[in-house]
Amino acid sequence: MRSQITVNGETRPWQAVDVVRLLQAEGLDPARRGVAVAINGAVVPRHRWAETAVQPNDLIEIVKPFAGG
Amino acid sequence: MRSQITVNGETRPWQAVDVVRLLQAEGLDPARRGVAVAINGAVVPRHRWAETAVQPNDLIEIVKPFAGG
Amino acid sequence: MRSQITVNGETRPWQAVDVVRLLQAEGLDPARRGVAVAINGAVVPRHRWAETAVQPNDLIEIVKPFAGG
Amino acid sequence: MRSQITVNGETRPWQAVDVVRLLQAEGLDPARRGVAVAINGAVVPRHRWAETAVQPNDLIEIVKPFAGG
Amino acid sequence: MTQTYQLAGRTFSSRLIMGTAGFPNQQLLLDALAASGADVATASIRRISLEGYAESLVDLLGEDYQLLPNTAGCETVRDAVLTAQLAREALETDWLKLELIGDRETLYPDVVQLVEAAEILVKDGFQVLPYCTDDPVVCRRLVEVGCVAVMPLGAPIGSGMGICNPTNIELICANSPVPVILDAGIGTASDAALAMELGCDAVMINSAVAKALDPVAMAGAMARAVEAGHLAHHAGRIPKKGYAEPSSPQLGLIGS
Amino acid sequence: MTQTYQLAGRTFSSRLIMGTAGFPNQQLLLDALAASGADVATASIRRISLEGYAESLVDLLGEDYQLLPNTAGCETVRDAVLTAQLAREALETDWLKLELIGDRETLYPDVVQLVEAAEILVKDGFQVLPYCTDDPVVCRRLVEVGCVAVMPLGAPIGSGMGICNPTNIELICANSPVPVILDAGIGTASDAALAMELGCDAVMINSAVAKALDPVAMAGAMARAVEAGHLAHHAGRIPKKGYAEPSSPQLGLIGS
Amino acid sequence: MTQTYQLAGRTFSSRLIMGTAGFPNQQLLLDALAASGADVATASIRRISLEGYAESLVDLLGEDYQLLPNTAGCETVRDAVLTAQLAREALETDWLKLELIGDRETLYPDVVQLVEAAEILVKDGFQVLPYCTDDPVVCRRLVEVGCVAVMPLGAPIGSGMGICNPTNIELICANSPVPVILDAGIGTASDAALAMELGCDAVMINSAVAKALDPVAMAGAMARAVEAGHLAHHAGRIPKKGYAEPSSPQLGLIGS
Amino acid sequence: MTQTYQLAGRTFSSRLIMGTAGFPNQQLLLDALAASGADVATASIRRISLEGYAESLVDLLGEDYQLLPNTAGCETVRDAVLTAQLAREALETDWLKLELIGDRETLYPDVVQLVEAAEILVKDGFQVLPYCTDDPVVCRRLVEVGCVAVMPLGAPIGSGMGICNPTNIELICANSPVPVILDAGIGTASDAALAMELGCDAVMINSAVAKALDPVAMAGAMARAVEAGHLAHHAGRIPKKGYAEPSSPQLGLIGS
Repeated sequence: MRSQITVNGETRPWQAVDVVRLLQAEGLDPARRGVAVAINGAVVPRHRWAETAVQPNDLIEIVKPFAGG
Repeated sequence: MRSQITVNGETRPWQAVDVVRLLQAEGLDPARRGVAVAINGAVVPRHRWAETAVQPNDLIEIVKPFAGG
Repeated sequence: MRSQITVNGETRPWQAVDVVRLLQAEGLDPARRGVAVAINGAVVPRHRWAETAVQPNDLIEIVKPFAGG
Repeated sequence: MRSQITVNGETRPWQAVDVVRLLQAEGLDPARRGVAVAINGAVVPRHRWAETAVQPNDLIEIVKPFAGG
Repeated sequence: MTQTYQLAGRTFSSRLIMGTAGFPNQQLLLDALAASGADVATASIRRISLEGYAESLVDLLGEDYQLLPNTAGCETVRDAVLTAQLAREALETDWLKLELIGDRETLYPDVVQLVEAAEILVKDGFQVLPYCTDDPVVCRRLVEVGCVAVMPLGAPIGSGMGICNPTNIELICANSPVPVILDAGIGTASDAALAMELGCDAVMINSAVAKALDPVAMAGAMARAVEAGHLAHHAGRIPKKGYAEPSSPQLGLIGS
Repeated sequence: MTQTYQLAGRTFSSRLIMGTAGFPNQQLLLDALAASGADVATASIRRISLEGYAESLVDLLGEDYQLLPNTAGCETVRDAVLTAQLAREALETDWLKLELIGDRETLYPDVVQLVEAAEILVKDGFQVLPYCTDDPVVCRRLVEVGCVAVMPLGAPIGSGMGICNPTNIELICANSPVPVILDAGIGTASDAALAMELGCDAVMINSAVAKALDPVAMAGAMARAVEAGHLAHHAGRIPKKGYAEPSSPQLGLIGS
Repeated sequence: MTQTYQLAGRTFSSRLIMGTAGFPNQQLLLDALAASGADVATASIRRISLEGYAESLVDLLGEDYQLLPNTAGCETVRDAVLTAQLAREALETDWLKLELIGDRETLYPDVVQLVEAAEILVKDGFQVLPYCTDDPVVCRRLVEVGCVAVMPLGAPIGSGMGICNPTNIELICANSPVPVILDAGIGTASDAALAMELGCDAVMINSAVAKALDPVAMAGAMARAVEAGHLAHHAGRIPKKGYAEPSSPQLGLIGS
Repeated sequence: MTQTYQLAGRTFSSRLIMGTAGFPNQQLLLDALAASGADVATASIRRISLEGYAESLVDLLGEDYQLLPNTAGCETVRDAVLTAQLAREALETDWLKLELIGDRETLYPDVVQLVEAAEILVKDGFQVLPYCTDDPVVCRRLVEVGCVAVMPLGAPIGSGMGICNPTNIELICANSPVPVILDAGIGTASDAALAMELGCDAVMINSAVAKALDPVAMAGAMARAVEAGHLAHHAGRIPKKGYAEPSSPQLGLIGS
């Protein structure tokens, strides 16, 4: 069976990409302010996105700020 | 035009009767406890019912106690 | 016995004066703003002070505004 | 220097006694209801008082119920 | 255990006065009255109607309770006075709960007309118990014209809001030479207890019992609450403090 | 007339738990306890002193009341646990009112240590009744670790302020699988009635009775108030409305 | 930012009416009045005394403020009417804050005499603003006899208790065809804000400012509070709910 | 006119912290923020969604306001910590409003987990502002682990009930070495003024403004109310008295 990853709770087929590519694949602009990424419960700082490879079975969270109280 | 009286806000043709008869005509038992009568704003004590004649145009109130707060 | 008048609750010997003179006798400046006078329960308007004679036994109130709530 | 014990926060010279004797030495009746004893933070059940020897440097608490809220 | 009190020259043991209106049925009315332990029950005076209840309120309660007729709904001195006189004739009592409504929305009394009507009825020989606002000056005026008690409202009739202004009720009680009966607004037991704690001599309750899901249980609750509040008032409560005060002894803690 | 209730597997008829501290003298303590009708009375555990009361609290109350020892004054888990174990030994009961004081000014509990100590003592076989804040989440945690009841405070101990936050007490009662006993803050009878109306299963009172001018009368007041509030809670009170609703019939007024 | 309002035919921007009595000194009075932003200031009428303040209140405030003389302390219709007429003469204004005291302890008005005096003074050409109880029926009567505003009390004068019965004040505001000015009882800023939120058109304050440790700061606080309450009243507040409602979005939590 | 205050080493002039959620539209959010005069605005952190708002909150508010991200909705220490770390990365700020929800009905915090998470995040370099209960002991614990402020709740989030327990808020303020920010429960302006009068350093508001019929007017009301309450707190209010105290002079009445 093919490897998968989970992005914001949804499974995706795994591909050998770094975080920048992943965001692009998700239709997001990596240059955009306010976006943050965590892989397997650890934050990946923006300056390490390009050098961080997505591994099979990674649990990935991609977040941004919304209105809040 | 014939003379009238008003009993509890409703008009009735006047008849030459005393209060006892009036109550009977209204279907009430004059012996019953708790009934009181006023004619033209003045109470007619029970012991004077028999001697009190109803006059044309009299405004008559016939009351009794009800539940209240 | 000599006639008297009462000014603000204190008795004074009566003298044949008008209200202007009375105020002066009380050490007050009749031209001063804010003073009002009543004799025997009726206000004497400022413009009638000069023509209003003080009578024996008059009850006179001389008031002015103070701080209030 | 002689060994000591602490009873309810007060130091006493140590003596080779069991808990029953200790209570008696403190002027208490070991048969009396409502008394409890702890040595070095551990409760000594009443049925073990006779067999429990007081050791040098023991921290001893002797308590009973009082009025309370 | 609570002392008796005097009202219009009569002595009563219960400090709860019950209204009789709005109960689901007659049996619940009777059971709730019994559970309340009340000695006095109120009645209204209305035009007789042929379809009217077979049984008269006098026959139903007259033997067991001091009936207290009211002038509920009257909006003029004239109507209140005539209703009072008819009530006296119908119920053979000179006791009267005087109501003179000034506003149909709030059912608040019109105190100006109230004082006027009270004066007339006192002169006419009535024992007047006026339903009034929680205004200490109005209460004093009502006593001056000869009322045998005052019945200040805690909140709008039937609102169940309790006592909106405890300060005023306490002021009235502290200065009244006649019994103060808290009338209107009681919603539940703690409201009745509070009324008595403020110094009221009695509490008048109707809707809170009649409209409760279980009127008999609520009547029992009110009976206890009135006793509780009366006892507490005389027991001398502890003051309210902004800080804590330990109850258990502070010395002799282990390890200290 | 009020139903019995279960506490730690025992059935009681009175929903009033009495503290025993601070009474003017022993006779007033005994008389007030009798007047209160309480089945449960609290005790503290302190170092014995040779000058101590001749008579022991166990001899005085042990036969007639379920004694509930507390850990009043303890500020650490260690002291609270040892005091609890000594109490069990001294009073031969596994019941415990767990107090873990976090602040000497307010005598408020330290809820973090409280949960920790409760867990230890439950595992050690105690029936733990924790004195806690009016925090619904803390109460739930205390139940999760096995407490047989929760005792949220109404106001600071001995303050007589009553129930500062009825909303929280009502929330706790609405969701608690174990009995909720209002503890601390009660000043007078209406406070106790309110606690029960909010849904509490029982009320714990000490200073309000012991420090009243007449402790016996106040004890009687509290007994009635607790019954009144309990009955009222189950009787289904009328809703609070912002407007009036006449009790007497609106039709049939004279002159209308 | 808050709308102006009409009082007796004049338009004002500030909804705060200031009393002038009891300030530590004249400079603090002037500074506090300035900080309050008030357009209207009250005055009392008293017998002149030779030792009286050198400077007259008219000279001091007459140019900058609409002076509103009162009949404070009067206990009879006769004294109130004469005092009003003297005030009109002395201050050259037909504005009058009518006070008719019924009780020296509470300083509550005697509403029966108040209505009588108001009717006389309205016929005599005065713009009558009566200090009255929080009785909606009395307020309606005062409007019927021609008063240009009503000034119900929030609590006893100088007590600082705030608004003892918000329900009544809200009822009065909801039904009044003339401006409602909350008078007496205000203790601090939140009381003034509440008065406006209940629907009052203005608030009258004296002791809360004059007797504060820092009258000028408190005057500034009251100015803001009155604006805040007025804005809030018209902004349409959220309803009070017995439960929570999350503000932050509930979806999209991590790990969900 | 109100003094500035320090929060996490920064100085602010406005003592109002605004939430940004639940406004009818973005323009009303911006206008209300402007009307509120707030310097600090909160944000939540959620999973990005492709349909998400075109414009980011950072772009919208980042220039003009100190953004304060929260961990709203988190129910475990683990989720709260990770959400906090993502927030720091996304908003480039180490400020954090720490929320750890213990009950979805009341949205009350789980104070046991809250203290634990606060300790972790402080060690990780965050400026932690915890949303907590009105428990003075918990607030002290949160300060002991290094929180830069405490944010006790006045009532359940979004309930608009105001401040359910002013006694506790006052106790917390009296003893706190760090700023106290009243969070949750504010319904209208007088609630915000009261919070400041009790001694709070600031007030956090969201629903009361966002869900008002006119959010911009309510924002202006809150701005004034916070200033009013702050000024009043420092002006030294008059004490509350149970009796009246005349403001106008008592001597010199006519006819006396």
